[in-house]
Amino acid sequence: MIPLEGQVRIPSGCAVSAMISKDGKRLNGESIIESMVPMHDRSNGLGGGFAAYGIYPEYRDFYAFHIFFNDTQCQKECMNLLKEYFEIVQDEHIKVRKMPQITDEPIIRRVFVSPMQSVLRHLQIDEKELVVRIVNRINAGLNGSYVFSCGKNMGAFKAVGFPEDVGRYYRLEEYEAYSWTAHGRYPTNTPGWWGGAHPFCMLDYSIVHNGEISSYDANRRFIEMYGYKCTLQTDTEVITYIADYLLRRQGLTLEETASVIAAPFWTTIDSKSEQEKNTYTYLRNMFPSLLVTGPFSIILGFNGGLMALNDRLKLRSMVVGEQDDMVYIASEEAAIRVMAPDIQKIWSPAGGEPVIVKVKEGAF
Amino acid sequence: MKRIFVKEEWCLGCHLCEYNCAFANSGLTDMVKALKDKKIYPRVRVETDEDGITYAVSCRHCTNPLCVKSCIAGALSIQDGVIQIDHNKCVGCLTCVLVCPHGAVVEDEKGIAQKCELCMKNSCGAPACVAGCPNGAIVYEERE
Amino acid sequence: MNFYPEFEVVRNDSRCVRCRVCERQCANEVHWYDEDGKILLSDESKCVNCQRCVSLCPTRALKIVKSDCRLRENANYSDQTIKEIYRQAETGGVLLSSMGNPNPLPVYWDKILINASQVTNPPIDPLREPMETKVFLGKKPEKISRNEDGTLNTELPPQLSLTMPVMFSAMSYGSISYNAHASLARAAEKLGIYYNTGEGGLHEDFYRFGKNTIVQVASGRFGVHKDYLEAGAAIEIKMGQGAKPGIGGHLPGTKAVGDVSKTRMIPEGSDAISPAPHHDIYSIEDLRQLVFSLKEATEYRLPVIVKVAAVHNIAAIASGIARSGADIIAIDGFRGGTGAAPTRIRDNVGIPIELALAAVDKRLRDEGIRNNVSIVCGGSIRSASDVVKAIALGADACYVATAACLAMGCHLCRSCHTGKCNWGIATQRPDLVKRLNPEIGYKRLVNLMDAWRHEIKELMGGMGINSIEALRGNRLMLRGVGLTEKELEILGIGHAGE
Amino acid sequence: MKRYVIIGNGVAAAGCIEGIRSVEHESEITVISAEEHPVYCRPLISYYLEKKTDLQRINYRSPAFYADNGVKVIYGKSVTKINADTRQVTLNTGETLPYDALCNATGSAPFVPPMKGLEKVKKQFTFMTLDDTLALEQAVTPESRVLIIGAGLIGLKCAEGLHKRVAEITVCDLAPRVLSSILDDTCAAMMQKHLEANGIQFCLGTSASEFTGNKAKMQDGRTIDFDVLVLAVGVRPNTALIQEAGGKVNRGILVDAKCSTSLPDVYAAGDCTEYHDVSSGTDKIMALMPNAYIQGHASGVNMAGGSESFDCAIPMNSIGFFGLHCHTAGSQPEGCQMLEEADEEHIKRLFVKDDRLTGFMLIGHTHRTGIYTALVRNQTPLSTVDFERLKIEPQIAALGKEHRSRVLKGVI
Repeated sequence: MIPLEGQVRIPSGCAVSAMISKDGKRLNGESIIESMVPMHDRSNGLGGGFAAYGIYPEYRDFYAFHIFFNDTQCQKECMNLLKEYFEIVQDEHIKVRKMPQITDEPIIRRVFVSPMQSVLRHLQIDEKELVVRIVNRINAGLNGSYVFSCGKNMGAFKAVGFPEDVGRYYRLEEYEAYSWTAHGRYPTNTPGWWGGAHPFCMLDYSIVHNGEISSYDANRRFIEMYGYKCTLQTDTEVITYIADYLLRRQGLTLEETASVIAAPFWTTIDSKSEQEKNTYTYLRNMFPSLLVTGPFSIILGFNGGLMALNDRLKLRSMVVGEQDDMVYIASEEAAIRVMAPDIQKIWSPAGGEPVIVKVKEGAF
Repeated sequence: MKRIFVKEEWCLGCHLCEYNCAFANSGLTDMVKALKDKKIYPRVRVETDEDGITYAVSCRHCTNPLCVKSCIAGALSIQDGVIQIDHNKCVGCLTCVLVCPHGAVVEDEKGIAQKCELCMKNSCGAPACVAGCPNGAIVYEERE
Repeated sequence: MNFYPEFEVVRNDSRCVRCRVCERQCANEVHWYDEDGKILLSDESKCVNCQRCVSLCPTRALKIVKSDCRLRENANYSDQTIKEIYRQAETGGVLLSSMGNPNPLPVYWDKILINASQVTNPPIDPLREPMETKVFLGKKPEKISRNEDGTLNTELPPQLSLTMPVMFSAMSYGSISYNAHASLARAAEKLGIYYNTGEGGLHEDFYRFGKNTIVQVASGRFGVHKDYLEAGAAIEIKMGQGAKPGIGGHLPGTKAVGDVSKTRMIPEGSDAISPAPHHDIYSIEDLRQLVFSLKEATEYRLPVIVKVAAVHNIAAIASGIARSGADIIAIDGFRGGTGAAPTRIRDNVGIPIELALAAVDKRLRDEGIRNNVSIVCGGSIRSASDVVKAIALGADACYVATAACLAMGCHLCRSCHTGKCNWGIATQRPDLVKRLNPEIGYKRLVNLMDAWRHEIKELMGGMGINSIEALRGNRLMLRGVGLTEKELEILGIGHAGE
Repeated sequence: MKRYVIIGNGVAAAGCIEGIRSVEHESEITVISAEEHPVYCRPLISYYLEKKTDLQRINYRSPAFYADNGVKVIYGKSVTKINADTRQVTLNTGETLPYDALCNATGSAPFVPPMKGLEKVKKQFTFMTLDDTLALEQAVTPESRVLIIGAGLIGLKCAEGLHKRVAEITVCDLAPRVLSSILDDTCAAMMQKHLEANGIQFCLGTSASEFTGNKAKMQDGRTIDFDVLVLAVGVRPNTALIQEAGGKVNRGILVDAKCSTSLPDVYAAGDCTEYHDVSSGTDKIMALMPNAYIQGHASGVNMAGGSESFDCAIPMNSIGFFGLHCHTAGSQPEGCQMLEEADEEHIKRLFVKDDRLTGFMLIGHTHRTGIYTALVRNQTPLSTVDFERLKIEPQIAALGKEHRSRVLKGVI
């Protein structure tokens, strides 16, 4: 029997793509879908997905849970759990386009929720922590239910299939976002599961990732000390948790986070100024188990921006393009040229050097 | 130039330097064949002092060598700082033995003089006593 | 009762050139030259098979072989067992042994295999790409903090910084020689790692290696004073030793001579007996007090290591230590070496380091306190692959001693307790101590560690890992072969093929 | 530019050349060599007969020696006069050579006492030079009976050299023992015994009173038949040139530690000189090879304006016959104590006075004797060394840790 997603660790190769408007201009999903087409061969039809930021302005204060249910029984069970902790503001189907390329679809729901204040007071935690805990509980504990997106004013859309098909399936041309990320998957030993497709999300953090990290179990075993459960056994999942842990729980900046995940080599650190040396040394000393090695190019999306990062040896391709207020990132230049045919400025960031793009304050 | 120096604090008195020397200068490739049932005539000798401290003595390659000045046959000479002996010229008068203040020139099995030539003329190329010393008690290095 | 000697000296007289180096170099006086017959003879009953004569014989005329004179075959009562009974019947004494447990108990390292990258991600070539082995040992705080200007407050509790995840573990001055200590100290300095004084104090000549020294405080408190504590880079409280869990140490008076007695601060020639427990530590809370006493005495500048033997409930013990204020836990497995231990204890008490390490690492993670302490494991780390496996199981660094002794010349004859080490390591006899020239000893140690570092890098590169941090606790990189479900479960690794 | 002239072409001259060249390489050196051979060391002539050396190997230096050192050699001529005032030498051909610095390295010449009928002996030879040797070689046949007058170093080495080439050798000497100049009775007896064991016959304590044809009539009445006669009675320093030029001469030319004679810019070196023996505290002729070279070298350095002294001269001899070696050095001053160790084949005699080793005679045991020689030469107080150990055998160990450390850990 072929093991299911989560029962075995799945290495996979991939394609990633992203576009963001620094002015906060919202663009529909047409472009990002098209960008995945020339990178078709980087996926094998076993997973594709997108994350979009700024798509639910009218529900901006509520957590938008995108959930897969195997059946209505699971759905009922899960909703009952949610109701214990959250006010359900809206509970709806995510509209999809029926197409032969996408089959075996689960029930796909979108639920806007608001944490109950009484619960927060009782548990003495903030609302984000509550979301994380409950999502972990559902994903690890409730068989047949899987929350694949849980941030505010953002959402992930993913399925088993080629990414361009997945985009059409979810009718992404109908959504408008100031920031889009996309992923096409090439898992090597799984039948593919909808939940296992990327992006992987936690709160408003979404990760699309191309690579196979060699530090996986070191990262996993560390991060699991802090309440995260790596149920999917994928790199993307653990990187998302690392990002959440460092950015949200430890309060590191994006740059500092990048210096933990793709830490500069000691020889590089030695050449830095005394203060930088102290900082980098401190971060490596403090979070040694969160260093990610092996090939990866990741795009971390969050409300108001994104960060692209390569492993420190740059073992995976990743190029960045810039035109006017738009920044494009992709595994291949061809993808960028689809999104912006006339683009002039394209470069390949060095390994371990984060590319951080932020939308202008107040524009999202 | 590089010379042999002795670190007596590490000499174990094992006498292996003498055997390695005799072997190195035997011209043979097998130590058993070279030394078996033979009296050895090494160019380095292990001495023991009154406290039982041992150390190896070989030619110091003096900068102003009495042996060279005393050689009646002109067989001893200094070449690039190394005091060498031309065994073909030596007639075995042993005047060099009589004048060497360190007792480093000795008679060989054929009755002519021999001395440490830093293994420059045998197949070792570098002093065999140094290479074979198990404890680094003889070193071959440059010193002022 | 007389036995046929355990070893036979086989001398190939056709090769012997009568250089007599065997005779001169045998402290056990096995060989002697017969002037009349012009032949070398031997008294094999004294031979411990240390191979000194074999090693120095310039013509390879010697070999030492195990005697084939056996008692009648008996799978239950082995020769060894029977001879030990005879010896005890004769002497009425406790049998003594040295170095690590030689019995054929499982070596889990040898049943664990390491992963390598193929196709889906690339192996990394350490000759072409940076490959990092630097490790910090010490407590990591729960959370970062920032200065008023928003910059990171980069102060951390005291840490040890190692260029590679290996240190020389405790061997006391007394159990080993001055020159052995000199070699270890110099090598540690050169390598940018640490050596450990063991429980015999620190010879005044070696204070200058302080920044690469771990000073040990054991139950006998030999040589412990304020300057000593302050001399090192870390302080280790020795609660136990893998080779002899549950008992103290015993340095025979014959080894407590000269500078050894001075360094230990005990009268010359007196037996140095360290008690089984620390008499001020009868429980975990007492340990906490000692940890903080030592920190107090050294103004919290130095990390404190607590070293324990791997015993059955090691995970719980480690959990206690992780909460005691200690910065580093050192776990010593039952195959670890010793300068002298009762045979029965060495061979029957304690558990393998692999299982202990896996259990401790898991327990500390389960309890969320893995960051409270670093884990150092020892007790027969024999090679770079053992190191890699230990790190992948969860250790921050490894302690090696037997391998270090081997590098210095030890031939594992397991006769340290006789004090007549022919290799100048486990002896205080000046003529024997002299045989270890630290100039050579330190270089060999440096070579060994350099070689291991290269191998560690090769293995890491193969796994696609370019920094040792990413290997630590990365158990996915390990697979077991020929192990039971239970063993795999404890080790936290899959079986090969899974 | 100086003009250097060296009279003589032995090892003292070679030493002088090398001494000059250790200071400067510009000036011209002229060597006047009476013999037609490039420099060789005279003691080698017996080894030539013995075939331990030959006409190639006998050369003291390489064929390029003179050219490499910028030396002009005038072969086959001799100096008849030194004019110290005009600073020139006159050759036997009448020509003169000017010099700025002169080294008289004229060596010594055989001394033949008057003996009745000697002039009628056809095959008679002295044994000093290579030409003597070549002539002697021509004269002997395997059937020859050789009579050697003189049982000193030269006579006996000649005997050893001829040993395998002739039928019979008899050595006679007026002295009652062999090697009387360097050995005492006991030692001489051991050497004599060894020589006799190798077939050399002796006729000691007497001399030839008359030669009639090939018959020598001895003073004690014996007669010895011979075919070849070798005269090796003794040698005399060639001092005439210096003496005639007004320089101070005793038995030899008097020189100081710088090898200066009493004449300005005239030096002398080698067997022709008489100088200070530190072991006895007296001046004497020490006609022996190491000193000749060292003196030559010192004179050369000083001639060229450098400074080198030879102030630790002692008499010494290394001589061996048929595998038995004898090492002697220093002297046996009045009142010295003799320490002896002897057996059938070896003798060791050490002479000690005033806490100093003043000399020794060793037969058989010659291993590392240079250590003893250094004690004599350096006049090392024996209280500063472990003389008890040294008596047993020469060793660095007995010279103290400080000495050892200097020798073995430093550049000497």
